[in-house]
Amino acid sequence: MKRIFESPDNSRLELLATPSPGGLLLSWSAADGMTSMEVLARRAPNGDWLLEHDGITRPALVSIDRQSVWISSLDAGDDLSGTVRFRRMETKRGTTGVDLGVRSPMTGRVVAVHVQEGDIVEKNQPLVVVEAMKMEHVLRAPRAGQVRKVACQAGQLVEGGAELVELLDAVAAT
Amino acid sequence: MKRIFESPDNSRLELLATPSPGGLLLSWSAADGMTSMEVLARRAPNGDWLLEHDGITRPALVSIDRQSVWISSLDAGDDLSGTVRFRRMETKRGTTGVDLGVRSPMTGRVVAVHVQEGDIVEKNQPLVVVEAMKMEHVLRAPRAGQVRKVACQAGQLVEGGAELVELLDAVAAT
Amino acid sequence: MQKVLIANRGEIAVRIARGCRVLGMRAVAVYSEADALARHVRAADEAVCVGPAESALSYLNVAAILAAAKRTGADAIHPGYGFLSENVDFMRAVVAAGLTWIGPPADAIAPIQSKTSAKAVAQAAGVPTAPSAILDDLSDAGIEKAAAFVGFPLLVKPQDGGGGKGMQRVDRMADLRTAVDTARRIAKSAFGSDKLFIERYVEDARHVEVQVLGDTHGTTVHCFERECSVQRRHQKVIEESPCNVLTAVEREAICESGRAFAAQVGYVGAGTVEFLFDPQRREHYFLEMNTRLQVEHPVSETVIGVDLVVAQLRIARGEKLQDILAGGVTQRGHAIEVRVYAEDPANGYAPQAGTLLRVRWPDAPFVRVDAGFESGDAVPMFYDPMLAKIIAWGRDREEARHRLMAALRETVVHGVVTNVPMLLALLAEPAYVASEVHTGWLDKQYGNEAPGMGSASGLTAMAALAAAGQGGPLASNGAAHAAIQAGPATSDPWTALAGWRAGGAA
Amino acid sequence: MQKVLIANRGEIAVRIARGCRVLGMRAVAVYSEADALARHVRAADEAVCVGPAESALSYLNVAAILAAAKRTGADAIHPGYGFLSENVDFMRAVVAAGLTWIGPPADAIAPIQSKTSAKAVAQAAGVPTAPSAILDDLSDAGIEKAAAFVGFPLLVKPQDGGGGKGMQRVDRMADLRTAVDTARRIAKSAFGSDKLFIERYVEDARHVEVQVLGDTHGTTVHCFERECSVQRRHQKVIEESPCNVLTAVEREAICESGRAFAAQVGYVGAGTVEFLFDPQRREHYFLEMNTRLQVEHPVSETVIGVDLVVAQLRIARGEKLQDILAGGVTQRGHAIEVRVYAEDPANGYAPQAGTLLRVRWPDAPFVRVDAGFESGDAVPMFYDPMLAKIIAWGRDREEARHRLMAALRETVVHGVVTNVPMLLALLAEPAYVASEVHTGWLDKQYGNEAPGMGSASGLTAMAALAAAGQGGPLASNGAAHAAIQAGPATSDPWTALAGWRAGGAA
Repeated sequence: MKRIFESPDNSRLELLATPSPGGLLLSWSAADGMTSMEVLARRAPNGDWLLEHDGITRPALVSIDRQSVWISSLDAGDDLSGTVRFRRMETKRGTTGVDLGVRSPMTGRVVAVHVQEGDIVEKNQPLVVVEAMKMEHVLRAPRAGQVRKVACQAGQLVEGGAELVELLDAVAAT
Repeated sequence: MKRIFESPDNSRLELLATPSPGGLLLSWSAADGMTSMEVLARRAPNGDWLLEHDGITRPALVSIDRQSVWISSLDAGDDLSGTVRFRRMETKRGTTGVDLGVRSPMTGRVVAVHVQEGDIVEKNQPLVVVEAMKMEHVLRAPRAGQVRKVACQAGQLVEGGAELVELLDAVAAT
Repeated sequence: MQKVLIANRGEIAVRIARGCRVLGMRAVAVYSEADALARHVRAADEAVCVGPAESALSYLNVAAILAAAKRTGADAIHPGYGFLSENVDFMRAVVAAGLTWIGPPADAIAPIQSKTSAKAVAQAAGVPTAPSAILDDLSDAGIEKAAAFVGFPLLVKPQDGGGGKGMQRVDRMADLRTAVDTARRIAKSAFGSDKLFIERYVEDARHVEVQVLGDTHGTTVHCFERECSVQRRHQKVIEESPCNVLTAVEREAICESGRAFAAQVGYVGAGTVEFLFDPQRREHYFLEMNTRLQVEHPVSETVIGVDLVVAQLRIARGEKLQDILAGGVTQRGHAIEVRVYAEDPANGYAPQAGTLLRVRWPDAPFVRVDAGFESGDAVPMFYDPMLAKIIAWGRDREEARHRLMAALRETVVHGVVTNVPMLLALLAEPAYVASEVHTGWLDKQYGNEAPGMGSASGLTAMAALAAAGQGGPLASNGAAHAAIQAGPATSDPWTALAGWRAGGAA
Repeated sequence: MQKVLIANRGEIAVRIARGCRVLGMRAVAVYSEADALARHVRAADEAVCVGPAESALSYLNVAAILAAAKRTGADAIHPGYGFLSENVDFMRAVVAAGLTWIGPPADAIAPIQSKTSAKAVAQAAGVPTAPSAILDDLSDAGIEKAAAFVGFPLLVKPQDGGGGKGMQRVDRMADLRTAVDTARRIAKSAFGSDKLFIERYVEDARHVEVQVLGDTHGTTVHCFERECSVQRRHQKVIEESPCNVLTAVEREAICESGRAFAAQVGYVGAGTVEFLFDPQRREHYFLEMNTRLQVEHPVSETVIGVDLVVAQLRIARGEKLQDILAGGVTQRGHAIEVRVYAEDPANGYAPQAGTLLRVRWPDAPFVRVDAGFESGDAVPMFYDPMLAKIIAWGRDREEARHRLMAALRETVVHGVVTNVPMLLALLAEPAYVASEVHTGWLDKQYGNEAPGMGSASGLTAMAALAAAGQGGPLASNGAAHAAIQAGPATSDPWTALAGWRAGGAA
């Protein structure tokens, strides 16, 4: 029932959830030893969450898809402002280095693939071009490395977030 | 896959439904021998139904609860206007007569029960008083008959539509 | 003022929260246990539970509401309408707790809470009142003398009552004694006081009310009038603005009466001065003042272009009306509001409670919906069954009326029976179209029964009914469903539909 | 006119259907296979599939659209904006099929479809135009002579283009040759014609456009102006009305120019005459006329109190403007519109397609939302990624701006990244607040990157993230769920959340 998260400021969080009458009893503590807290979570018929802590209830909207958790709150304060997307962590630790997935920023059609497996690429080197709604978007290498896998081909339709190229980190590759 | 309905004008309808790619293939015929028709039903993400017949799609909203099916359509024409509620048929055919269920018109609290099992009642005789939102509502006998069962007691909370008294039809009871 | 606690529920709590946000203020909701998941809780920044379902223990629980303000650090309280909104003791407790009361000062409204003393204030302000007399001498001679002064037909009214309770029309002297005795009995049991007065009864009277605003700097203005003559047993059903039977001169006179009354009591905030308008004599008579935001405030907002909740908040923080209403206030076009109730007009208007399996409110330009509920929400049996107000604006009354009817035809509520079909029928009644209605019209027209639900036959209805069987287990969840990949049905699509028959009202 | 076919999709198709209903007309939608379940289909009375996802085969498929009208018995066609709305061949085909075209007559607009001939019409109507010259002599001497007449800085523009494509600013004679050669190449490939002209470039120009209406009885009126200076690469992002840098005299002059241009061409229906306003010289120059309903029409509707779609329909059935606009047209208050796009401003504004897991549009008095999507809907990759327009009204510009920001803070879109955070940041930019923007401002301010999503930390965020695990199998359905009786979880609530980390933009 315990899960570890990386928060937006990259600190580590431990979260615990226990079923409870009327909802879910939650508690968490930051890794730096902060006091843990308890929250009672209730779900409204429209899917909104109502999170009660210390006698005060705050609404929050949460959605989940294959790749992300989306969270929004009206509470425009210190806590959560606007809509935030938490992405699934995809880093795989191999023996030869760290894999980096280069993902399509949008659902669209692959119009060009500029690399193939094994290529050594510079940071910012164009890898793939994706087109949607008449607009082309060039995917570039986030850092220097080696192409481990090309998971698409020209003409193919791809979903937003789909991994198109896997890179092996240059530091690890050399 | 075939079901029989009583339509609002009390005529008999036979309906057939067959799963089909992309939706549901429907057909029906009135008991008087009318031509049957085919409809392709698709469901939108928000729950609306899109009903396609003869190349024309019409939207409809449908909800189901324990007692009713609720149907609405924008099509303000000959077909379906506003919101219509189809109720579950509750008539039971016994050996000694026809049972009539007297139901609470609203969720509320029973404040008085004026009859008990076996009582002979006149048409319009008060049976039960239900209160909700500061308003009292007197349930009266829909016709003369005998009380077969009293399914509530004073002080009890009841749901809208709950059967509070079962009557045996006077014609059958005598 | 940074954070406003809203001591209310339903649509008005949602609407007030929206007003707070325009000014960058946070909104705190309170809720009873029955409303833990309610829409007004979801629309607030923060919310606090103030007690069990019964209003007396939650929404009327002064101690719990003040504690909620303290806990959340709210620095002001908006009462909405109903509940504690006109409770002088609550106002005083709020101020004593160091919080800002968003409404009139208790001292201003205490003198006008009784009908008779309010009438005296009206007379002092030069505002016309219907001929009336207090029944202090209850001997036959005494009541006959009073009646001779007022004239017939007349109304016997409790001095401390409201909502029409105990009120009786008397057409001739011979019926007066009985009416007075009955009214005393009812007044005693309903209001704890059997004091009565009599007042001239106005035939075919129209209910016209004037929106007023007062600031803390001594300025009082009117924001024109509304007409609310379509009432069922003194409950407003359709409201509109402007009142289109008034001439410009009559409008000016009645609006000035409203302003003068408010000025007389030193009113602060938003209030409404109610009048009867006699369409034969072309005269208006003071009725009473409602010292809060009204249910029907949106028709004024729409026509005059003033956000009355924002105005209330700005007045409460000490701003001047000359700034809040800079550029002046004028009427443009016509607005009509209907109140959508969970009630069954075809069945004695029985209030309905239950789960809203599906709700679709209208959504169109120049249409405003102030709703307290959406798909899936529960309508508890403990509170007023109003689900929403739908307001349509038009360049003229006919455009507004057509737009409102189009909006109502788009309105869908599944799970409880509503008065939507009745509202549609009312808006199409020739007397309503011709604006020839009065406060007794609806009761005469529809009595205790009115149009219920629609009818169904033919292709779309049958196909929809059949499609319902396709809902499968999802359908019993009772709200909007995700069925993005509604593949072919694997089980008998009819299972859920065995043994149904068509039927109208419950 | 009893039944109107709407040859469009998305929010504008929904909005036009609403307009039809006010007049008691039925609305017929058309849809591509990608839009079979789309909101504009659900909002119509009837709908017909007109082809596959690609616009060229569906929404631009004239034969299929006319067949759909015939099949459903529609007697009129409203084209919306984009797609076939300004296609003269389509207009002629509609009329030839015996249907009413809801828009200007083809003969009126054919002469103004090219920029240069439109400019000639403007000059004939006495409407100011920026100094310009047609580049017919493309020799060095020829272009130098033309440039000397126009002066620097100047713009090289394709004669038959639009959307800023091929348009280039030139500051000195030395750069002119290259610019002309480039522009010809781009114009040839984009518009099939390499004809160019040059025009004076206005520094810090503001985009001001005038809404006009013409009836079939020879009357042409203006409905005041809008300002749309906040543009990203010539795409409007924020629009408002009135334009608050104009004096009353300047407003009257520019609005009269718009009216005069429309009258000159015998315009019928709703149209927009676009101008550049030079804030230094205090002059306006004719730009072009858009012969359709504009995306930003709601800001005008809100301020002038005229339903422009209803006006279009009434004009099309032969009514007179003196009846449609009885009582005259005036501006009241201020309205601002933002366009909500499925795009990622922090990532080169890449358009986003996908499923809208959850949408909550704002819902508040004096806020209007024209949306084409709701929770659960798919945003296909084939069309313009605009999800909705949000329009807020206020008594003055500051009230409108604050109300719009409050509305945007309430706006939630899950499933695709949107420009909502960027819109909020823009509305708070000091230059925007001071109304010191021009058509190049946004590109200068945010270039190819702009604020992305919000940030999260602390209690509410963590609790919400944790609560997500509770969604269980329902959560993967992707829309609003029914969980009225959300009992205790029976399985590990964290299962769905293994291995997530926080991250901003994609």
